[in-house]
Amino acid sequence: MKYSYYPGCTLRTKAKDLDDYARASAKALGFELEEIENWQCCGGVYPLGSDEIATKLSSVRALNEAKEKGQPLVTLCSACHHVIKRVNDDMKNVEDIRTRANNYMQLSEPYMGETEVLHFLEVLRDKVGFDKLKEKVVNPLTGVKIGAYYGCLLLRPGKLLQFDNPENPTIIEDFIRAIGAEPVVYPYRNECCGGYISLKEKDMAKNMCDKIMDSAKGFGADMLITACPLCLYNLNNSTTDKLPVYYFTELLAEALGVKEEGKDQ
Amino acid sequence: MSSEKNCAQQIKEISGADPLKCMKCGKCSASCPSFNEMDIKPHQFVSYVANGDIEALVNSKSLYKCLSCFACLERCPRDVKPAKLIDAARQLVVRQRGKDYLTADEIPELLDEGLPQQLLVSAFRRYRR
Amino acid sequence: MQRVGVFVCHCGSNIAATVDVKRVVEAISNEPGVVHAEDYQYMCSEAGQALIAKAIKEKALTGIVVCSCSPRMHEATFRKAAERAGLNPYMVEIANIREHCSWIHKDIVEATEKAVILARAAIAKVNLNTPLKPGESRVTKRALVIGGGIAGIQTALDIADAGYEVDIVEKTPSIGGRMSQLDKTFPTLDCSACILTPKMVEAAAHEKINIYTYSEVDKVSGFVGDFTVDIRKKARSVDMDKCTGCGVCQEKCPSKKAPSEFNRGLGTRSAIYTPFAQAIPNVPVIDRENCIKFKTGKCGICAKVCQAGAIDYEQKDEIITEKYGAIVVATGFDTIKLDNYDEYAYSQSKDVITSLELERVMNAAGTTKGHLERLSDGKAPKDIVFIQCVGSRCADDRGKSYCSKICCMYTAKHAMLIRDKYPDVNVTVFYIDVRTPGKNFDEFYRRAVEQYGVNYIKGQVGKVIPQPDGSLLVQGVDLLDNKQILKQADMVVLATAIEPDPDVRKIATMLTASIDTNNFLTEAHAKLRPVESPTAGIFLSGVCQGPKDIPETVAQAGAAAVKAIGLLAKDKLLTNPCTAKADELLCNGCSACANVCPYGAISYEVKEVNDHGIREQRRVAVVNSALCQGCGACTVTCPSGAMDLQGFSNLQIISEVDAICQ
Amino acid sequence: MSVENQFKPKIVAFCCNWCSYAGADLAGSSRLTYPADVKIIRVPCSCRVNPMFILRAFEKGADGVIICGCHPGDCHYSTGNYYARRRMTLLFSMLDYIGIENGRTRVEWVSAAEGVKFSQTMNEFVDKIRSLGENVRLGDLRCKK
Repeated sequence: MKYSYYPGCTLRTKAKDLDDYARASAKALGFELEEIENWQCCGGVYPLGSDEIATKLSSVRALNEAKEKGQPLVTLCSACHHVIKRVNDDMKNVEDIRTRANNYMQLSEPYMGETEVLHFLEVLRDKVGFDKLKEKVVNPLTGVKIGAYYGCLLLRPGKLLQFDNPENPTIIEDFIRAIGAEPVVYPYRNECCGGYISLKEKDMAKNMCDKIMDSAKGFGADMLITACPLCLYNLNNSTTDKLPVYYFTELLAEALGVKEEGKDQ
Repeated sequence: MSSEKNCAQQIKEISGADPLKCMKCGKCSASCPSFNEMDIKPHQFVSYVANGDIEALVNSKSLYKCLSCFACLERCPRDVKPAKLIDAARQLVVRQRGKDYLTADEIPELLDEGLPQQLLVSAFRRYRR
Repeated sequence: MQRVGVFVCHCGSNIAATVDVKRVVEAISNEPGVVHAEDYQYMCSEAGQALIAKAIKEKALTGIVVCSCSPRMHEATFRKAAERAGLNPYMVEIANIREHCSWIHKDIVEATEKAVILARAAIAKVNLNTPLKPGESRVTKRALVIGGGIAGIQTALDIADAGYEVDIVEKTPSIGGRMSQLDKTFPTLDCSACILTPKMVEAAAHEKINIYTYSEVDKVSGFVGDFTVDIRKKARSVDMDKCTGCGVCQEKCPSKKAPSEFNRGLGTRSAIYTPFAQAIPNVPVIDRENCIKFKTGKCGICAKVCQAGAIDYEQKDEIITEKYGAIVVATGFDTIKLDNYDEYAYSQSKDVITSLELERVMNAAGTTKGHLERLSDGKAPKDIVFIQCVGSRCADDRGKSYCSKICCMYTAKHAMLIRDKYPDVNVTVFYIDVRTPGKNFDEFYRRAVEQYGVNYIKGQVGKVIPQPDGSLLVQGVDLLDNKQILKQADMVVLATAIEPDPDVRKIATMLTASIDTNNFLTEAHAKLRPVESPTAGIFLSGVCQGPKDIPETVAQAGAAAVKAIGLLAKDKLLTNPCTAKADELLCNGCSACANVCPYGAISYEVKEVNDHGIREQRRVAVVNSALCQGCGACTVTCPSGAMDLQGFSNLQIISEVDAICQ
Repeated sequence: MSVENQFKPKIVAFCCNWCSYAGADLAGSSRLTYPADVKIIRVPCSCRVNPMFILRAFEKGADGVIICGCHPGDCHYSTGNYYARRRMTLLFSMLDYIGIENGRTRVEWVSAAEGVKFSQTMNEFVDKIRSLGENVRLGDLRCKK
């Protein structure tokens, strides 16, 4: 199975790990991430005004390319996923945006939201299956207590993203179980890490991350995993005695025994 | 139409939210992780827009304290979308008044080793035209 | 051509404010057939009706049109008035110029124009009306009550006391319903069981009441006065005649892990069980899904210990067919599922419970024997937080759009009872509004605040955050203080929205009773006929019609009973004469009409017909007017146009179409 | 705004007595406005609506016809609305074929409790007919004034 893949700018630079380990793991699991050509930055933020079109076009281009290849579009970064999935929803359901975007793009055939947008975790859950993943694990992370950190972008708005129950998600916990470790459920796993505010309001972001770290530690987590480079950055800047934070793909690669391949890429 | 009313109308249009749906339960403010940092609280935002009291709103520091984490939007029982109202008000400020909250000159000072591109991109999108 | 009289009502200013009534009278005066036209302030008043009667007599009218409110409102009134004046009541047509015109249009020119057109359509129709005579149908002097909660029990008792036979069908193993699960009741703090159990016993002992528990309605046919109902008595696996209710089987049953429905899943019960000690009938049921004998074939302990030999593993569902004149729906409610409200940590913490679960915790016969304790560790709580409006008053599809009505009062009750019994426990209530309309209700709530020191905070809760030590952190807002609050709590109680019992939709479909988007049954008129369904012979009792508390439920149950008694007291009912009728000369006996008739009202007879001088035997359709309900499905199906509907004939409707498109 | 020049479509609405007519009454008592172009004809059930009535309406100059019945499963006569749905699907595709666009005909389920839906539906329908303009097909010229 081949998927169109949208890495996003951060995965090309600071979050190279997230990308490399994902590709290595995908290979081990028998599917391929085919990077789409000439992708552009998604903008990091779903456009704030419902009247904006220009800021949605890069997502539409990526979506249309996947459509032409007849493949679902896979993302890894929470922000890219959030933006692209919501733009796709607009293209599918909001007539005004669809018309204006298509008028601008002048595609050979108008894009109507046909592409299926999947987060890498959704591929694992819905396409590969966590049971299948479990079978492929060669180095189970037995005994490791891992807290899933979801953040906001993957979950909310729940109705549009349809990713998981936004108040009580289970997908990363199921993932943790599949790689042989023990999930630690703690209440702040879907609270905001501070997001973009950490650029100018560093203390605010630190406070938020402290709460998250304290909560996860209180419930006995040894480490946190996340899918978002910004969450990882913010959590690493928390002031309290912090837990190590990893990308979920790194642990996946480790469990599948392909961590070295991932590093070599 | 006074300009304040006009602005309130624009905020409603940009956000696609209807402040009249609000039943003043305060769930947005109960959910907000930035509540203590804000001078105008999320539930007040809604009534400020409903009442057309825009001047106070656009000068509020709350515009830059909202995390856009959508906790309020997710939990609002009346589908009012307070986060989108705040986003729209911020847009109004940067679009109309050219008051960017972040300038390129500031950037080098704010950078550090691990800072991901995503952060810069997001902040630019939110703070600037 | 008829001699038509037209009567235009002002309805005070309801019509006259937007419709130029005089202009309507003037405009229709020259319509074909119209020999009389006048307007009046209130046509439905005695004086208005007298005007109509006078005109019928003086002008020898053969048809009348009343331009007024909806026919659903006063068609019957005007028909009776016409009949008193010697006119066939079916020679009356109504032009609805209030609900369909004056109330929805603002422009007087436009509204007047429309009123004239609506009047013309009614005049065109009445010109083609023919006098109709209602038939008669019998009334079976027996009522069915669906649901055995307080609503159903009260309705059944009232009907039975009037001397009519009543059957109660209850789907669970015992009557009693939600009220049997409650501990105390507001605003008097009566013990719920103490006031309910005697009624249950009375119903069971009443010679006119027959109770089918563990039974469901399977099929309904017929119509007002003459319903035929199939009741499925589910296999109880216990012989009701032999069982003495000694309870040994339940004691000895080795399968004791089934969640107790009566205790809202907080405790367990055995596989053979009565839901609670005061159950009526006191005969257990084997829950086959949890019974070892049914699952593995081994066990059979209950049969061995039963001295009466009442256990019957072979028992099968039994269908009972019975006839009824009236049916009362009293299917009650349940609390909504909280899957969409995980921010309150209901699924994550045992110490977050619903108010109905709290009833089972507070009740002496409940899971904790009436001790207030945390379900996670059995410790006594020190701080309890109540959250109001969980799933009520929601604009999105997460919850319900309506106010559940009872929560403000039961929360005040819970808070008061806890403070009374455990003065050291702090009780906080997060509320949006406190709604206490009702006799002695606000006084009750104020007592909770003033006498018992319950801390009411105006504002909602955003999130309930379980702590590593097992306690809960409640993150809410105090809107009056404009502060976000983090409150430590040992227990959180959610005032969960109520919704009609999920089975009611199925039942409503069988009864062809209307139901709204929230699954509440619709009443025939929101104000004037609140306990009747628009479907004749179907009555509504209790929460199935809308949220209500116990006194309101009991009052409505009585009202529904009176309506049912009023029906059962009649020996004969007049049937709707607007039934289908086949033209023998056009019918070719194809059977298409019989195939679409939902009532089996059409049969075929071989008749001798005289077709333009040719006498021959033909197979033709015959409509049984006692069975026909007048839907008209057959009229459209008929390929030869032989079938027509009296009162809504093809020509009548076409004349209305013509008048509108003129 | 000139009222005189505005196109005033003729719209016939067939409403079943049990649900939709009551829904229209509720729209009225709730003062939910919709254009006066809509005129309602009461029928016992949506299944009473003979395709002939609809053809007649267009012949006599109607610009749109809408049929309202109880929601599927809620028919007072159990199955009437299903018959109506099947008949109208067939009829509307035939009408479309002869040039009476699909937008001019509509079937909608409105319960007795849905006054809001009734008025919304009528507003939408009138907007649609206004955008389609006058119906020129099937009209009997002798009927035109």
